[in-house]
Amino acid sequence: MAILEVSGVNKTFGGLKALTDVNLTVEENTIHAIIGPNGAGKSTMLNCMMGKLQPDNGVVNFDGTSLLGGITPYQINQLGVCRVFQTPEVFSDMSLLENVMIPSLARHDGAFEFNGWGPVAKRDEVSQDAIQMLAEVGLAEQRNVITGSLSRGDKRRLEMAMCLVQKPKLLLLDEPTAGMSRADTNNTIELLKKIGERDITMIIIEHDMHVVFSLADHISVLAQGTVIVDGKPESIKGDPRVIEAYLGGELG
Amino acid sequence: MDAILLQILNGLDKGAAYALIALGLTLIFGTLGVVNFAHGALFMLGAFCAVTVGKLLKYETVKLDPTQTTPWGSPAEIRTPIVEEWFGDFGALMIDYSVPFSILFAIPIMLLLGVLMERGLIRFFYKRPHADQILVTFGLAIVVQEIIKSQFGANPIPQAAPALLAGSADLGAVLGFDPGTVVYPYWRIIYLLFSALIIGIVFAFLQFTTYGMVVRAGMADRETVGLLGINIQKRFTVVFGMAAVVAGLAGVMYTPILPPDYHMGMDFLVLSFVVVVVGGMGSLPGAVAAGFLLGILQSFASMNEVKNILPGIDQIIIYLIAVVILLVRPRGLMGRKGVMES
Amino acid sequence: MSQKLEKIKSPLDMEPLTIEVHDVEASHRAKTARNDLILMVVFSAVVLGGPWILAPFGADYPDLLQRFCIFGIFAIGFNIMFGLTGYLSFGHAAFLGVGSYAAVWSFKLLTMNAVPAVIFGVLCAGLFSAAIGYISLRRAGIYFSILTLAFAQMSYNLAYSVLTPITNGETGLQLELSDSRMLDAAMGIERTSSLPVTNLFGMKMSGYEGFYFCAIILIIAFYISLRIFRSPFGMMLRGIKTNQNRMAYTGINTRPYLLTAFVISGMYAGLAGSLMAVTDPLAGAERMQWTASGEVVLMTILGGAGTLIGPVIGAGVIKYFENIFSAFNEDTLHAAYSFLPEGLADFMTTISHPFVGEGWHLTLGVLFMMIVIFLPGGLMEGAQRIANLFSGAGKKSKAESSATDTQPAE
Amino acid sequence: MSLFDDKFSRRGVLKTGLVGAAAATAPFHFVRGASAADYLNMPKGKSVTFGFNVPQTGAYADEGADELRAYKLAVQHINGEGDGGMLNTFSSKALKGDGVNGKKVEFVTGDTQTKSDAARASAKRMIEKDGAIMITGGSSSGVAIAVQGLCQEAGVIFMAGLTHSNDTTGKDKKANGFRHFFNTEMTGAALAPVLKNNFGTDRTAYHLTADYTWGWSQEGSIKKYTEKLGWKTAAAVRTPLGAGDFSQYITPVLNSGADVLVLNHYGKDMVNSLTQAVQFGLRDKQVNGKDFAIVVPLYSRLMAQGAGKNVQGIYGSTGWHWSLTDEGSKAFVKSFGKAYGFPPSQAAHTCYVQALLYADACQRAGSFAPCDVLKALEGFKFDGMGNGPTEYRAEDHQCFKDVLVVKGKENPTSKFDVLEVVEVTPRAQVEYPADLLGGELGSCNNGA
Repeated sequence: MAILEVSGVNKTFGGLKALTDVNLTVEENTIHAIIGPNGAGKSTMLNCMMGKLQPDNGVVNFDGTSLLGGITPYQINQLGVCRVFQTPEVFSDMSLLENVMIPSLARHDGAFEFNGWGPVAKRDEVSQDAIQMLAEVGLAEQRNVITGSLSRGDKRRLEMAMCLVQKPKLLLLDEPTAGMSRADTNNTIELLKKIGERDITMIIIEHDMHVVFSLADHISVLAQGTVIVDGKPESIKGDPRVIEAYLGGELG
Repeated sequence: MDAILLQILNGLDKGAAYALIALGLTLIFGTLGVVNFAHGALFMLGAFCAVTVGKLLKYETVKLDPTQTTPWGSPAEIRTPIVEEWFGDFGALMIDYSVPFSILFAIPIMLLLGVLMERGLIRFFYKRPHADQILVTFGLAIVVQEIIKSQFGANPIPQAAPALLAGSADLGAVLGFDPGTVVYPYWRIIYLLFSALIIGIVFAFLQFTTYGMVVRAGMADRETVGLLGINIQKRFTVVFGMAAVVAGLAGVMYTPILPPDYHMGMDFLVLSFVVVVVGGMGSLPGAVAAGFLLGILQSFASMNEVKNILPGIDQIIIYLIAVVILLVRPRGLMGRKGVMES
Repeated sequence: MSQKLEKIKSPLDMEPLTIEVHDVEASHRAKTARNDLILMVVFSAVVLGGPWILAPFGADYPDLLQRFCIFGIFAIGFNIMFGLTGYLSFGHAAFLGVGSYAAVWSFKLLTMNAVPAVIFGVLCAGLFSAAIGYISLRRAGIYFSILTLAFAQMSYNLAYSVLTPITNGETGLQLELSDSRMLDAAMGIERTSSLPVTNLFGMKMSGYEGFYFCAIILIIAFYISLRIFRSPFGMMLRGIKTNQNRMAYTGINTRPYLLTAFVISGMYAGLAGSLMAVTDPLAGAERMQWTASGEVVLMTILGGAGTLIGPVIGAGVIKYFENIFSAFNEDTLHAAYSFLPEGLADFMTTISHPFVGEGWHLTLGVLFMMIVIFLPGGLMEGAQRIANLFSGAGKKSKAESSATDTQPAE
Repeated sequence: MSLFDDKFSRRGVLKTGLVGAAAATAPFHFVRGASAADYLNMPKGKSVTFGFNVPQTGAYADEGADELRAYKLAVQHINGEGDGGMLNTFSSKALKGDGVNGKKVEFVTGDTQTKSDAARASAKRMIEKDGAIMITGGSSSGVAIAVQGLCQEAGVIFMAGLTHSNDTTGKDKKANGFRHFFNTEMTGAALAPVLKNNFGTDRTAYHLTADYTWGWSQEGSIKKYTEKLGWKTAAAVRTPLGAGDFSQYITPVLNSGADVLVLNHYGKDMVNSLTQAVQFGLRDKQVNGKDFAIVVPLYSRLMAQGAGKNVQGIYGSTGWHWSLTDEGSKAFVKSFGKAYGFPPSQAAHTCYVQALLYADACQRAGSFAPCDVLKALEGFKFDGMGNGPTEYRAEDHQCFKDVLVVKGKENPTSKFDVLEVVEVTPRAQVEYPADLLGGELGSCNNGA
């Protein structure tokens, strides 16, 4: 069953066509990779899916609900979509635990709840979820460290924990291994595989073909603002259109 | 109709003062990323350059006249300005033209003060939060203000425009109205033209010199320019000095309109911030446009015809316009995205 | 998550987590709770002991003590907005003014009892801040600051002039013999030829009684602020300050959080304003001027924005300067140095004279600059540094999550 | 029972367990307030403390500094230092130069900042901390009324400094408050005849009025008296306080057909609006075949200096001027000039006189108790203080004395020589019935 359907999406910026008739279907419980050369429109597409940008026309449906028409990022998140950013977006002045507790609270209490009296420390279900999630990404022992001092790789793992604690139906990952060492990249791949076993659908936007082919169940190739090829990894690997799009760029 | 024309002139004049201060504020904010609450103090310091020059020119020799006494019993004094003793009529002329004359002094002095301020204080705050910048520059403004107060007192000190320019021009005759209906003081017309000139020079500098190009690039994207290997520090210093000169000149030329006192900077500070924000943070044309727009709207709101319908509207018009513009245009008239929003 | 915490295994071949996690967490929580209790006890003791503690500083007279409490409340409230969310309101004085006007009207129309005045003041300020916040919070950053500033300046200008029938303009709203005081009249309280005084069920609200009333309200206000800091709500506000973008992608609707914080802090301002009226029943328009708003910003930053106790200290320092430093004149100064040899005393008088009396603004300006340059986190950072020096615990406290403790938010 | 009587309330504290901690600690403090004094801050030692509350920061700081100079001089004279100043010319000879009631006068100072709140805080400090028996000073009516109210509540005497609004001894008058300075009503009465003599009866006036209570009060009085002369009022426009640039209010005057501009502004507003009005050529204009005239109802010499040559030929009123030649004025100018090197302002004069009047009243009453002092001041007639025979009217605690009509001097000989006295309007001409301005004095309050 398709959890996300994108069809006929166009987006122009002042006459410049960023997306042209983009069609995409993401099946439930799969890892779907979107690849493409720089400037292919990957980020624009992600922003259109997350309510950050309004496409000129087209349909974006998540789990039967349209993500267009004034719906805001927080509402999309409440529907069960969570995004991990290319440059980690974390609460850098706060501890790791607090970083994960906030999304945990968002899941337990909804988009807004005024609870200004009871100490957050006594919300056991919230903090336990958070600690557990930190443990899963291997950061539990540093939970009281201020986040700003973390390495980039740790920040990204933290961000994943922040998404996972919400038990999202769909996880959007924007270049999850960008700027990581080989070892960190491999750790992340392991982690994502693990997550993949948890009934979470993932969309991964990635440059690193090693990551893509280690993880993806399905790949869409974006070039010049449109999906040029769409299929299983095996079929993508040898596709001449993809090679052409990357101008002979290395694949695999 | 003549009333409206006069109000437009008033508005342009008022706007010119707002625009000049806002221009400097925007230059500093746009290039250096610093919210400068001491900018009003620079305006005030400029005005006091004129006061100082005026005082120096009027420095008098004092001869005591023992034949006459003051009511409190000390001998009467006969005072003669030294420049008059030295230069005779030319000296008197210099005294008469002390305000325009002050410009020559104000430029190097304000430049120096600006550079000192940037090198000595502001540069340590480039990477600090805006709240810190506000607090430190506000503290500086108070210190500068109190020093001026201790030297010059709290009362306004009058600065006369040159006698030749003290009268009014009959613009009505020129523009086809009845003679005598549209008269406007020469000095205010000069102030307007002077402001236009300064604004023109600043824009030309930014537009046509390589220096200016770097500054403009810096306003657009500070990080990238820093990466280009350009000595951005030196340019920052010059920009700050330039902003100080603009504020200072605005102050010098304003003295015949508004007798300066130590507090005049604070009086203008809040208004000029409103102007900058309405124009859009970091936009120079925005700052100038907002200055004139608010000046003119304020003048119109002060007309009896308007006040009779909306009592007190002239008290709040600037703020009201600011609210409306910010609600309609989230980043002011010409603001860019992402500036000062977090 | 249905798994038990004890059974967690790290997926990344890290050391398996043990049951201790829970214990550590519990002890951490207990420690925070204990620290908070100590904080509350010490705070209350210091506030209630103010008249004795401040005696050596010459600040032990009721009016200044009241002012310390009132501006402490104002700054605590402001800190809930600015310190937690990072939204810098430049118009909080308007809420203080509204609270004052509302309280004085309550004295004029209803009763001289302080309780209705305070309730009325807080409610009015709450409504007013809800209206202004609803509009201003549509924008962020400096645009928000300017919107709040604009609303406050409009309130001030109108209160000074056109709204004189409600505010009594320049003179300030004050009690009159002819006020109706309906509730008092209904309770059969006779009118005298002198103005009645504000009271709390018969206890007059000026002098030390007024101070203790304000002090107890300050302690309650501080406690509420402490609860807010520790609550999920407070955590969300800090999240907004740190990364609003992430908040949005985390499913948090930030606007109502911000508005609630804004209204709470507006109500604090209204509380402070109504207490000003309770201890001294006069409400002047200049209470709403931008300089008054700026003052609370300075208090908060000076003490340490985002810290619990910093704003109270900042408020105390500024009010101390305003009331004590401004009162020095050459004679008192000379008297203060009288223990020194004659020549030295003269010299000291000469060099310190520009900084006191009419020069107290200069001292304040220099102080602001010094604090921001050397102690970016405000006075609380200074205190922290001194504490670290003594305990040698600098590294530890930095490594530990103490964002909820009284640590400067840098 | 009376809720407001504090003897009851003190017991009330102990009864009400409402404020646990406060109740436990409070009685300690009451020892201070509840001592055997008959009145608040009753002096016990060899000295008595006056509180001088003047603006030291803000727009009126220079005026405040001049007031403080005058107060220091007054204290010296009361204590028998210096040349005695006006004590030598004062009609009452009660003060002997040995302090008041045998006690040496000391003083404390405070900064009003020209804000009601700050002024009240500063006055409270002087009353509560420094034990001031009397508060005096101020340079604006808002502050005077606010501090007067405070002194009434606290139970000390308030001797107003420079305050010109009718309300101080009208709508907002208080038993414990006294004003020596004149008011807008007197300005109107004094100015009108001079205006008539110089400008005739067929004039149309245009008012620019500072948009707050004093401005309105001034506008009302001038309108009232000029309209009695037969003048018409073209318009009365309110201008925001501290507008800075008044051009948008001045240009409509140009073609309004009015031939007199009345600037109901004070302080910086007056300096700016007058400077700009002259700049727009209003002083040299001809309208309806008459010379256009500008009138500044309340002049302050200190402030007029800020307008420079623009004041020349402009009419207004003032409370006192150093060029007066009566004995009292001469004595004051002499001792002030000797001490500071320049002549005193009207603010200095009124403050100096207020301090002496208060000290004299205490001496005559033989007590510092506010209610005794009040009796000594009410209806007190005196002379030799620079304004001719003067009376503190019992009904409203307003001094009635001569008012000066002045004009900006055409050929000043020094920077202090800004104004020339055109006419000394006799007291009889500016008197008005006590009930004209409303208000209620209430009863005197001894505090404690």
